[in-house]
Amino acid sequence: TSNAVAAPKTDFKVAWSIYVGWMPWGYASDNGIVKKWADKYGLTIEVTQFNDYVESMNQYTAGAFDAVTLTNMDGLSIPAAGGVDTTAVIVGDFSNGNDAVILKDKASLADVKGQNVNLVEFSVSHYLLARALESLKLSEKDVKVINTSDADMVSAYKTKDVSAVVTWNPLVATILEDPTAKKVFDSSQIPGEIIDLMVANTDVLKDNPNFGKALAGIWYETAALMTADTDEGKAAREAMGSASGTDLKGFEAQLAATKLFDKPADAVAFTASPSLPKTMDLVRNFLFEKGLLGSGAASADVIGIEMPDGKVLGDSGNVKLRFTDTYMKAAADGSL
Amino acid sequence: MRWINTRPNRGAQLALMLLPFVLLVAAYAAGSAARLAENANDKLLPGLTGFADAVNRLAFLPDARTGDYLLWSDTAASLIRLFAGLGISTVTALLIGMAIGMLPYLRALLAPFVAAVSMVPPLALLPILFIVMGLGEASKIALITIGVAPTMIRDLALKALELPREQIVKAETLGGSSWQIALRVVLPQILPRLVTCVRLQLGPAWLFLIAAEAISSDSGLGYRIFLVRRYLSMDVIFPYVVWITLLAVLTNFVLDRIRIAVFPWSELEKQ
Amino acid sequence: MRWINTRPNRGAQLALMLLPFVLLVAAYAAGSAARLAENANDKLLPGLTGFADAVNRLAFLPDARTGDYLLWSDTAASLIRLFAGLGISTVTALLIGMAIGMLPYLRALLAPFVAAVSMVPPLALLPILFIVMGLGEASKIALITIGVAPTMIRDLALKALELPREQIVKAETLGGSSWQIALRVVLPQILPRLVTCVRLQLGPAWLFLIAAEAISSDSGLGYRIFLVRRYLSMDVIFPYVVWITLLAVLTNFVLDRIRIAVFPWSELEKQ
Amino acid sequence: MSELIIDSVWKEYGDQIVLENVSLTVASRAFVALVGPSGCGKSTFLRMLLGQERPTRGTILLDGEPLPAEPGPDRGVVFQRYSVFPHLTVLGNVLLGKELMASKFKARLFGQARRSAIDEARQLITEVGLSGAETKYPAQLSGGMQQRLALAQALIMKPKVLLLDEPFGALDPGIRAEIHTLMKRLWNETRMTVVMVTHDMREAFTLATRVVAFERPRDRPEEKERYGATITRDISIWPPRRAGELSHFSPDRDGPVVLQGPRRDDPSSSPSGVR
Amino acid sequence: MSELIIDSVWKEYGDQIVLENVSLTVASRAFVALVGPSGCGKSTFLRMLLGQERPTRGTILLDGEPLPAEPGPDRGVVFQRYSVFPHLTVLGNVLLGKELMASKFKARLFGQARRSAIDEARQLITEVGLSGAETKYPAQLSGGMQQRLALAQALIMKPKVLLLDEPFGALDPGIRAEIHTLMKRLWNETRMTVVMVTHDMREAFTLATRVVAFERPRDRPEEKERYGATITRDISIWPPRRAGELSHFSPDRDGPVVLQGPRRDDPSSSPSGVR
Ligand SMILES: Nc1ncnc2c1ncn2[C@@H]1O[C@H](COP(=O)(O)OP(=O)(O)OP(=O)(O)O)[C@@H](O)[C@H]1O
Ligand SMILES: Nc1ncnc2c1ncn2[C@@H]1O[C@H](COP(=O)(O)OP(=O)(O)OP(=O)(O)O)[C@@H](O)[C@H]1O
Ligand SMILES: [Mg+2]
Ligand SMILES: [Mg+2]
Repeated sequence: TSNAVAAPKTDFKVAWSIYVGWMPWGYASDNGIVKKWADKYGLTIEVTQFNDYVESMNQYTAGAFDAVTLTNMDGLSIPAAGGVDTTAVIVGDFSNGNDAVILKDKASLADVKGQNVNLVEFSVSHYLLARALESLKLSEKDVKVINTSDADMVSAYKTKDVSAVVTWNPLVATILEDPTAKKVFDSSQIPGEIIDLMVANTDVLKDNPNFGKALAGIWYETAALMTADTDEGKAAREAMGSASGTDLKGFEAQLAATKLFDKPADAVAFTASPSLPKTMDLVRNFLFEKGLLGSGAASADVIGIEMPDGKVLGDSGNVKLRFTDTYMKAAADGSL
Repeated sequence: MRWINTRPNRGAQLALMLLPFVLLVAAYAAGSAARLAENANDKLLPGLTGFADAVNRLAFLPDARTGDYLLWSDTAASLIRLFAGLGISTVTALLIGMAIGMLPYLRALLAPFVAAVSMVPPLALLPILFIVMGLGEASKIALITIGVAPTMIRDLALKALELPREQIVKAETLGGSSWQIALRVVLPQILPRLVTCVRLQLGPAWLFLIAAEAISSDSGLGYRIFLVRRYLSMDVIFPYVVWITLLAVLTNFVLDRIRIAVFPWSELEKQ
Repeated sequence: MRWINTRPNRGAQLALMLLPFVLLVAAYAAGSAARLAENANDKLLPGLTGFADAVNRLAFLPDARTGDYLLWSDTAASLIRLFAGLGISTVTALLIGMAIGMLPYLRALLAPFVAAVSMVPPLALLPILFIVMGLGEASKIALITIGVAPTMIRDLALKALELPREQIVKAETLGGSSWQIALRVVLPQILPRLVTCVRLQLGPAWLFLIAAEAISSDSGLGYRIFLVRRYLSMDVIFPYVVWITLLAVLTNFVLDRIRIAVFPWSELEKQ
Repeated sequence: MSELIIDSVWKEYGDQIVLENVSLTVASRAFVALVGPSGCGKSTFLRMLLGQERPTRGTILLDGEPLPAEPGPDRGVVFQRYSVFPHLTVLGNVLLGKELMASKFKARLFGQARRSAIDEARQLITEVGLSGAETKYPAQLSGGMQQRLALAQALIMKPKVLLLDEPFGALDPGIRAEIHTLMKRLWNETRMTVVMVTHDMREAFTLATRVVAFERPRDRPEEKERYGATITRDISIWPPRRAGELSHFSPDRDGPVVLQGPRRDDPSSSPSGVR
Repeated sequence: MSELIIDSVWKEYGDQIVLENVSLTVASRAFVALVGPSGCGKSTFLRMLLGQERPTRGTILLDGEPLPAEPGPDRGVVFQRYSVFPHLTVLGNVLLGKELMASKFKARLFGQARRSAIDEARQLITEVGLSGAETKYPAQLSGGMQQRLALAQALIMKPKVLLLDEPFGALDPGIRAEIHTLMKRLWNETRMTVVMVTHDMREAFTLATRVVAFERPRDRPEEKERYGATITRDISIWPPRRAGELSHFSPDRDGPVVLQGPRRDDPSSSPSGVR
């Protein structure tokens, strides 16, 4: 946990958890892609798989890992709010239908009013619900949120007392297999707001830019492989499906609801677009309302969020979350 | 003098008792100070003032959203579930355990089954439990019961079996029927053991309660711990853990006092 | 004839023993058939053929990704962790428990602390554990140890204390030092109890193992259960649960045989 | 009447023959002492009289009727240990039999019925010399007091037959002598047949009207399993003792009086407890 | 030499005075029987001789030296129960003392040292009549055999003083008589002073050279806490017995021989076990 130490560091630890947009990390680790890129820069990179997403972020925040996969929202509320200056090295994808509001036996989002809604409190599902309610000019007061662990969401849906859930894939797909389940809102209606990132500790990255480059190299090689319409690509998708507990078909269905940035240029464009500051503004206001930017936070501005162009959203004296296109651009330029 | 024969006096005993706790707090304070020096916002080991703030906020200021005093509403919610679960387990264990211990037919029928069930990891069966019991209080109480009752049943059955055969025969010569012997000879002698048995199961019961609350809930000590775990708010988690431990230690102590008060003979027997 | 005096013969006993298991399977089959009739794709209660498929796939076909036979590789991974955790707990409990039981100074120092620690819910402290121990096998083994050792320590300390004072005095008159008495009088009499103690902690140990595997792992029985839980793949979960139960029952049985074989006198004493 | 007829009884446990062809007729109001080496089957024989076990072969008749297959209120028992209930006070222990007989479901007495049962119980408690200890629990009594309590508890049932399995074996001699006096008196005053197992010859000859010895005629190790014990001696005491007729001999007090010696710290020991 | 001098010893537990001003000189090779009512402090007195407890006031000297504050190999002990180790065989139990004395860390003997210790142990086992049972565990022995084993275990240490706390109280009379014979012989043959607590007057007078009685002079309940017990009688046996000089009287065998009676099913009981 040598945040401030500038001594040359060659051993890095990366944590990832099981989610469709992050499966490539496991595949890359299993198939030598990680080692190949690490060797290229004279590093060793240890990739650790988590079953439990929250724990992976906690471990990163506590300093046990140099990089971790998480969403833009959790990046702000967990490591950044926890004082760990964090940089998004890779914008891997955004959820384009992977997160959804599902009602039982009701076809319209408006029916959610007055219901108990089961979701993982303070997660992107919570955010999605808030955005869905906003689209109806409702607020969270109009429903009752019940915290429910993601691992048990599917069986929770099957019980009588659950009538509305908000969750993500593969849980969405599994729940929708039930004929009573109707998807009434999903993340494709708020495109680009739920972003899956690979973030790294800013200090570590500053001292060891090669680490960022290696991560970018790993990601784009794997992404290209898995999206290829070849036998190799299919084998990669099948392996990722199996690792996430499903099969090829299930995995491809999840992939279809994900806007994967397999080409670095697309990711660079997305990161530089003016929609990102807008999204982050929505996100930080949501988090502030929920009291998740630290108990002493006076406004949503307490934490600074730096955009690739150097503009800062919020307190520029306390920048803790940074978006950069340095590494993705290097990949796009072929200069890795 | 041999080590086994040297005894601390009263004062030394008290000092020794407190020592590990003091050391633990000191070690924590040192670790916390070191981490906070590196990152003033570190959440893993907050300083003691951090705890004071969090405890103050949770225990003495109303929550902005619900207006509840969270620590107390969480405690109430958890204790109700805990005691409901333990209560049901206790009654079940008493009835089934006594029956298994006393009736050879029932013993043949149930003893192996209960032994097998007591080895089933209940956490793995949660989905089924939810479907059957719903997501409300029932399934939380059921999880505690399923986790705790088989062990209690086995323990009580064993205790009922261990009653000297002579006592049962003696009761028969006093004209006792099976029912009367159960009521007047076996039950009263098993009750003190039942209390001890509940005390031994307090740890596991809390464990299952926390697991159940982690899964689906909107209040409770376990709910709060798992909710704030998302933000690594150890300033809340540590006080909650200490509070749970205190509650458990206290319950343990009170139950033992109750046993001694209600069944004075069980204390005499020990000596 | 009073109910307490009627005994089933050997055949009836066997039949009675099997009955609840048969009933359980039958109830399951009926429930499954009912749900499948309603929705042929129902995942909650798969039919028996569903189980057969899943077991065949997991146990006898190599995994597409790793080439492992998952059931066996998961079992190996879990058992290594389980026995490592239990092994460390056993040694710790033996050393500390015996020391607490024998030495009044150490008892004053540690007994209250261990009692308090045994009431701490270990699951709430997982983040700390992972930071301190890393995410490899160490932290999983540590969780089992933390969950299981305090209870074992208390149990063994109690057992050491329960040894009749007369025996210790007798050993002193035979010229025994503290060390010699520990080695030749206390230790051998505690060992059989230690085995029993491990048997009692098998259930909790599996629980903690599953909880640890649920959080960070890439193999193990608990890992698999939590991985496929997202898809409600009860066709995998049920066989895994049954398998865990079987392993636990078997371990329990083997440990008891070992105790009887190694410490024959402990079996004589009982009668 | 309470005559016991044991007719060619055998008892086997698996392959092991414990008792072989035992026949014995115990007259009504007799006091039979059963002696014999350890492990020869005395307790087993008593358990059969009690109904706790059944003979493998042969019959046992009580007043001409076959013995019920279970222990019941017509046969009282006092064991060497565990004969009183640790969770009941002295009074509760003696009352229990009355309560079980009178109240089928609650197994408790209330009101007038309870008061009269208590009176009866107190009287018995006084008779066995435990008055004053009514509210104590067995753990607060000495061994001798516990056995006297067990006697009172059995006697309140007015059993036809009283069976005693080494009831005084764990007591020390002073206490034992006191209890012998009590036992003699109770046997004289109540209408029951007594069968007592004992290891103590002196006790047997002090109390009994008849001493019956069990022994294994063939006792080599390799024969032990194959042959059971049977009655080898059957001695009637002379001059004959008869229940109700006060004997002119006071029970032997375990040896000469040597010094005005140790008294028990036991509130209810008879004031004449001098050995 | 092994002379015990107890000089004005008091023992209090908190407010309760158990022993009050006890003074006694026990000559080397004496056999003192300690009698007295239950709870008067006999065991407490013995525990003080053993070093397990310390007097509140007063001194105890062994051969002129103050007693060590802990039990040690110069004073052997046999309690009424729990005197042998259940996890060791008969041989293991007797060997243990040798092993503890000879091997400081391993507390085990090997090779030649072990063989010679075993020889010695076997000889003692034979002397107490347990030969043949060397490989048995205590749970497989009768009560009498266990107490003989405890004796052998204590004797292998060749203690200066042997302390016995009701060692034969739990045995039945036949067995007790056998053990008395053994005890007499051992006392005659080994060079030790014996102090034995007993409840049994007959036993005291059968074995001892001197009988000492403890009693509380003031025994009213309200005084019990405030005054302790002390020596009230001190009787030397006549004709005097002396260790090493075989007495012309054989120990009393607990009453008249009445019938060629019960033998224990106990392989090593002496063949003359007739009462
Ligand atoms: N339930 C049983 N199953 C098998 N064998 C038994 C059983 N009960 C007693 N025995 C055997 O029967 C024999 C007689 O036992 P019992 O207890 O009747 O002897 P005892 O004469 O009362 O001896 P003691 O004087 O030691 O009390 C013993 O060898 C014993 O092992
Ligand atoms: N450790 C102790 N703490 C307090 N009181 C004690 C302790 N040990 C013994 N006593 C008290 O000292 C008194 C004498 O006890 P002790 O055991 O010496 O009697 P005893 O003569 O051996 O009796 P018994 O014949 O029943 O064995 C009793 O009143 C007992 O309650
Ligand atoms: Mg018997
Ligand atoms: Mg004593």
